[in-house]
Amino acid sequence: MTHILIMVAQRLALGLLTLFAVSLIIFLGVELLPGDITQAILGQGATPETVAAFRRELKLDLPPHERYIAWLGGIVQGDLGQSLANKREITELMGVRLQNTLFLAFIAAVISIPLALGLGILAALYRNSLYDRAVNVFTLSSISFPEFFVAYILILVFAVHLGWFPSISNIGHELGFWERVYRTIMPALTLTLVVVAHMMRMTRAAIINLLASPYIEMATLKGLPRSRIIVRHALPNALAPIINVVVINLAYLIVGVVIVEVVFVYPGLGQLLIDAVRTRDIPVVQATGLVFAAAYILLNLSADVLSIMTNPRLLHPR
Amino acid sequence: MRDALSLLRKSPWSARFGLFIVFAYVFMAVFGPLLTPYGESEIVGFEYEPWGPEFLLGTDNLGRDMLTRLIYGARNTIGIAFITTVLAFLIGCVAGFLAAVLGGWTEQAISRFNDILMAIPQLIFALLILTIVGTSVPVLVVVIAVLDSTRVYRLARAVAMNIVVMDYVEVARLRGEGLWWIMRSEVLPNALPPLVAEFGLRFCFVFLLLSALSFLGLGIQPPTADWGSMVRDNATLITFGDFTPILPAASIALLTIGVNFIVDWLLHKTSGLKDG
Amino acid sequence: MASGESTRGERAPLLTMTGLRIEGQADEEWHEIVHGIDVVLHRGEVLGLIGESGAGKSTIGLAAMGYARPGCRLTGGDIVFDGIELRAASRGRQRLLRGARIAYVAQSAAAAFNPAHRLIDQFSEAPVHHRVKSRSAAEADARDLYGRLRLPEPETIGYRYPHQVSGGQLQRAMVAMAMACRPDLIVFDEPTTALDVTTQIEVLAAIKDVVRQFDTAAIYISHDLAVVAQMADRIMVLRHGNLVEEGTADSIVNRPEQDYTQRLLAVRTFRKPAAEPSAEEPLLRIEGISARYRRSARVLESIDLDIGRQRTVAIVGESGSGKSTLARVVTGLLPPEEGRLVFDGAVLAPALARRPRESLRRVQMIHQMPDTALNPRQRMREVVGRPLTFYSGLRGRKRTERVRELLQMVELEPDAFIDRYPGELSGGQKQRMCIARALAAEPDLIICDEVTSALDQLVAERVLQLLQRLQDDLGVSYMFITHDFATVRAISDEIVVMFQGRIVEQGARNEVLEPPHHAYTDLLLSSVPEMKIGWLDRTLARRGQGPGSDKEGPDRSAPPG
Amino acid sequence: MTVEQQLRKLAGKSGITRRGFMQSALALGATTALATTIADRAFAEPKMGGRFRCGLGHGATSDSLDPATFLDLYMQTVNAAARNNLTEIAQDGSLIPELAESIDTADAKTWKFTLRQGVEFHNGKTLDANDVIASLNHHRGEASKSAAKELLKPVVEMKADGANAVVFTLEDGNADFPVVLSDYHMPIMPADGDGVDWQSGAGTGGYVLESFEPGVRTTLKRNPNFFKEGFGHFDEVEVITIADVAARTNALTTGEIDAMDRVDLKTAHLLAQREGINIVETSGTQHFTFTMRCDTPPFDNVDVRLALKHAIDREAIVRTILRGHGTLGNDHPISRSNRYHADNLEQRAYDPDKARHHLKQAGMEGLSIDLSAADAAFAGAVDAAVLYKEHAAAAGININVVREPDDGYWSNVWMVKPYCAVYWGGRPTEDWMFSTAYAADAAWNDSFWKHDHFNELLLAARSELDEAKRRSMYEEMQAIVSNDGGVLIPMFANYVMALSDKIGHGQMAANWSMDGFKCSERWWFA
Repeated sequence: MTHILIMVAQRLALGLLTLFAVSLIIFLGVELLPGDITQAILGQGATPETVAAFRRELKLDLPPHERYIAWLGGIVQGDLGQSLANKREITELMGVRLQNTLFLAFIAAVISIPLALGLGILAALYRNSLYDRAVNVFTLSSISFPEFFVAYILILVFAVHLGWFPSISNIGHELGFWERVYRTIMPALTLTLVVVAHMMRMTRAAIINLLASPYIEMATLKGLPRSRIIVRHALPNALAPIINVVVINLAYLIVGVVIVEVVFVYPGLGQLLIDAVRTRDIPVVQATGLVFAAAYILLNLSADVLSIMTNPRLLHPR
Repeated sequence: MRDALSLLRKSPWSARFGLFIVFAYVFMAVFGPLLTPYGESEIVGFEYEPWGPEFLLGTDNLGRDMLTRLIYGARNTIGIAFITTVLAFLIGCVAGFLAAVLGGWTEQAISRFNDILMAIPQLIFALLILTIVGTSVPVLVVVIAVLDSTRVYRLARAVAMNIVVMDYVEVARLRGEGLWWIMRSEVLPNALPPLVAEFGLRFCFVFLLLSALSFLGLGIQPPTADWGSMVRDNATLITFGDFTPILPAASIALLTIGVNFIVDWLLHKTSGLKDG
Repeated sequence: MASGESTRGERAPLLTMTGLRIEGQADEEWHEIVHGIDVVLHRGEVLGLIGESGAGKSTIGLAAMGYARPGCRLTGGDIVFDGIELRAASRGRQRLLRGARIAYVAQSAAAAFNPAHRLIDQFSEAPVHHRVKSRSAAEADARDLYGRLRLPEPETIGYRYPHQVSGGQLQRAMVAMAMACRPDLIVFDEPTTALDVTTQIEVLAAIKDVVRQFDTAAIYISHDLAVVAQMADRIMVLRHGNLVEEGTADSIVNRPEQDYTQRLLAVRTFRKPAAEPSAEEPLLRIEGISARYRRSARVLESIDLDIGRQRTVAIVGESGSGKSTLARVVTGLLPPEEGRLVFDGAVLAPALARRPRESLRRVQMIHQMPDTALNPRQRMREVVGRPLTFYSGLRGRKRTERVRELLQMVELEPDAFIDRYPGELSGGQKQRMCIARALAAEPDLIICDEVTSALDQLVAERVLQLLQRLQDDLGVSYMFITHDFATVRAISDEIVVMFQGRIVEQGARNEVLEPPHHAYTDLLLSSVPEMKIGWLDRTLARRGQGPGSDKEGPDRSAPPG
Repeated sequence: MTVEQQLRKLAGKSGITRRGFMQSALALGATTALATTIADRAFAEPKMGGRFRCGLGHGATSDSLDPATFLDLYMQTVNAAARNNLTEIAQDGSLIPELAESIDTADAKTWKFTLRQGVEFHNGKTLDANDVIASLNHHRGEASKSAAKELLKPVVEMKADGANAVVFTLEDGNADFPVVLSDYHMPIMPADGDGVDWQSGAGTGGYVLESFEPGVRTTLKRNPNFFKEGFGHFDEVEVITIADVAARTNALTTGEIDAMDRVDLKTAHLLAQREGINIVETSGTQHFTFTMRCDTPPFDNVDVRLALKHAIDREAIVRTILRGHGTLGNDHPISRSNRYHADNLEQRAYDPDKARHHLKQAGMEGLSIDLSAADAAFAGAVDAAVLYKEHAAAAGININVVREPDDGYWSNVWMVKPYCAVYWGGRPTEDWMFSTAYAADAAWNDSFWKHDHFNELLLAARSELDEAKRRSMYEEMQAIVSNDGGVLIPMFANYVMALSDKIGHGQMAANWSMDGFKCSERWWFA
């Protein structure tokens, strides 16, 4: 087991390093943005003195590297700092948004992952059947439509015409779990349509790829039924690519849902990020970017670990 | 040429359909100005005129001919998506091949840098750069290409890794061939099939990303016709059951489906797996 | 399933295939690859199928299970197994037979075992699924069979994953797995081709043993007539999907009627005439070379050897003996840890990148697999022409002229071949192209790394003859790496026997091949199957061991002697 | 991005529009009124109760309750629900006292505001003069970063006159001073030590702040101690940010919200046909301009300016860009709802011949110029520029539309490029408007226009007390701007909202969207 722990530790260290580099790049990026928060907040009416006073107040007059180091120091101590725009604690500001984003990702994942894997396995099982072709065309179409278009169509059908679901996900912390789920269904469904195709196709491809392996032929020649061959012989070996594609899509569900947030007025992290970039609220951009990057790195890390766990060569060395 | 024709004869209906779609679009994109009755942003009538003999698909919110805009949209959107994808592949493939051929520290350095780029959410990246430099077509192309090249890099490196262990690459190394030769003459031609398939897919993604950016107001800017912003401009109409915004979205979808059909076929051909 | 036992003695054949026709798909078109073959197999009988690649032997073997690989289809003939017409049988019916009454042993156990499951789980799968045995009974049976097949630690080896077990052991474990349901028929599809000779003999012994013990009928497929002759009662010689000749093993080996069979038997009778040892300064001097791959143990330990001008030095050894590593050191791909190379009197830079183009030109290499050694996207014009441009700056018409000369030199018609892609060539033609490419550089030394092992025997022989003629004409030296003693016998002037990174014996060809041998050399030599009926039994008897052993080959920790 | 905000800020500076404000403080409340409410609902008797959900196209995570930072309709609406000013613009456009009870001045230089008695803040504190002073001081002083700083600059001194009165002393006389105090940046909040407590959101308004999630939504509940009679009918108010106009429209049609602002003009007519939805629009001082720099050739030539002014088809622009939800502009910034609008000034029409004539006059036939635009300038600015280009072509003028990046538009294009599109929220008074952007020394004189006679008139009018003289001065100034100025003003844009028909309301104030952002206070469920 120790070698696995070492591998995990190595990846973790690499992840932290990546995170550091990401924070640096984001910081520099925000530094390069034209204008700063004082201008964004004070507007054209700002006199040079007020801008200077404001910048002093926000410690923006310090050289960039000092600000970065101070910020990094805070992070290490678990302090994300305050929003420059409204002086709120970023942890508090982001906490709710992160929760919402994760909730949406969770609901979408709960719907889409079993669906995608199931469809993918069935498609591999009944390769080239009518079912396979139908699913293929359907999923292809669903990724071919732009996300916002899918969202609008869903709204038109389910909210405007049928009236089953609300057209905006006006969720708040006072809502009960099922009420939250109810209000999250529409964005989750949109995301599901977007990610299912990718995952399903990869599952199908990964399994079909293995069907040419000699051990699958061997299993066939042992007289095993097709379903058992797929589930017991192909699937375990296809897990690594499947895990990878699932993780990529999970990352997408967390990081890439801004459009869905906009259309369904879902208060997630993406919207927070866009707002923060607009106002040049550097600490918020930094913190949000870091959370996104961390999510990505963490997910990749878990994909790596899971791949190791499902690979007997690594799990049981000679 | 004969090979291509015989290949085509043996292709399944889906691939032929895809090829037909793609050729039709390319034809439209190339010969757009000759096909359209009006200019790209020429105001020819009143706003939202219905479908009719004068304006086959009606007019848009400014009274421009919808059909004309659609055709120009094909030209602009496909053109930009194509250039972007080519650039992304150029960057991704060169980096990926370099990493695979050189190995060692070079590979580590490029791969780690790629990891970092991938860890930064695409959206932040696009947002930051488009805000810093301003939204113009060249910037858009470069930004999306760089973002996309990280994905291309992964594939290119993986594919090239399988090629550089081949004996013929070793032969070239033993002969004393330079890096460039190995990348261009030994690796590239053999990496082409999966890369071409990926090209199709990435082209679609770029295409969708462009429309997504347009939707967020960061994409191709008006009055240039592009399908993404055409959808957005008219999105509220969907609520009222109007067809207009569906046309460009359907155009996007149709092309994506067409390309994917071809990709599926290519992948099927190159995977060596014969369906029994 | 003891049906084999109970019905023994009946004369009704276990399996009959009549007028078997099989088509294969190429370029999305179907071509017939087996043209009406009749096969009859009785209970307890071992039928050998022999032929070169493309003969259709594996396809026929699989057809005996009613199975066609993806890209193949059974188009004609009847396949009757114990009264059941397999082609007409439903999928479910076929599944009932497969694994239970007909089992299959694949060429590469490493590939045919599912890497995700333990050996014993894969063993138990068929008996449990076919309700022959309970899970625990199946596991007990597995341990018993592992013991019979002389696998080490039979009680526990089944609980390992495939990658934790060596190739020869895996192959035996697969034989055990095939026996799990005590089938009436086992199809052995080249079960030892991927193994070293010393390992091969063990596996052959194990197979022979269990087949005898359980009185199982078998179809034994191989391209090596010497091997089949040891295993089969009856042999069918196949070529291009047609039957060439059929007969008892004895009659095929000793009284072949067809010309093709005779050629197969006569293969590797070619011998290079013995050359006088020359006194002049050797072309390449390998002095005290030690090498290792990054972070691994040493794979080469103080190698000293000379290669004279216009001489062929054969480096012989089993997989893992370091012979290919030595080639990498000589070419500069792997800079050695210690020692140096002296080429034509001058010290060679250890690393490839440091060697001047001229010294690269003078040492060329021909690889084992012509498939992977030719860039599939380059025409032969470019493949052979590139070194001309690269080393000599030849271009245009001059270059084409020279390419044509080179093609002629390797006995390929220039007009027909110059614009072909590798995919349009046969294995032997590809290897000739590789030779032409090496010659284009006008080298002094050519390293031949198992150049014939991927080729069919008849083709291999002609390639060896070509290489010999080229040496005579051009005066090049060969460093000839191989595990195949037949090749060694044919072409070498000197022989170097390697074992675990060391040279255990070296000398002129006759010295090494004639007894007395070094013990390891002896083991290697005696493990090479001979084209004689009963060779296997005699050899095993001489070694004083039963069929199979708990070790693979010699003790790996130290060279014997 | 930032652009839009910068732009909104710009509008914010403008504060309120007003229709007919009597110069004399004594005449407060008695003004002429123009009917600007287009949707004329039966004014049913207000009822109490219900949860009012209002979806607005503004709002960002960076929003804060600090009135010094208010940018847009979102915080304006929240603020108006929770807090009050000393004065307010009533629904009919008149200026009335809000927290003030009476306003007195002798010379328009010293102003005494007497406060209402017994008004309580949400936190239980009783309103007094200190709160007023603290709230206004929040915007004053060196360190202030308030957008209202400039507005309060003329205040030389501000002191309490007992607990219930505040006396302001101004630099110069300004009869419009009470209008300034109705600006949304200047709500009265409870004093807290040296400063003011803006963090809690406590005010004197009709609703108590319950939760504030910037960029998402704000919830408020009824203030039982509200001092205004007949206002604040809802039990609860929820102000939701819905930036995407399609989402806003969907939310309204599916009943997720009761009212929305910024209706998509393209589909307004379709929305109006929906069962249970009413479109409401008001016309104010919001106007869009193409501004030329008069210090840069060729715009330093008045004939060029006139040629360009004649080369635009304003009716087509209003029809296409505003889809009819607006009125024609006449190249001066005074709207029809302003008190001294020059009704008799002839409306400038699209006349390519005249444009040619002026070009010839200037000796610049075949003029070719760049026009910078971005949707950051105003929604549809680029489309408007493209339309203008087509119009001008007929006059032989080649306008090359340069699409500028949205971001940085206000720093990199506005007041930099010689010809660009600009958004103005307008000003409630003629003096405020002219001295902000047309006076030679004005900070935002974005046309860099210097007209001596105009400047003299501006000064004179400010101190002129005779009504008729003042009117003639302002009318003359409008004519000067229109004929000589560097600003082409093709249109005034309406505020267009959509309401569920369950919402009852009185006359709709025109000074800002959403009933002067006092929808929560003024509306009810019918």
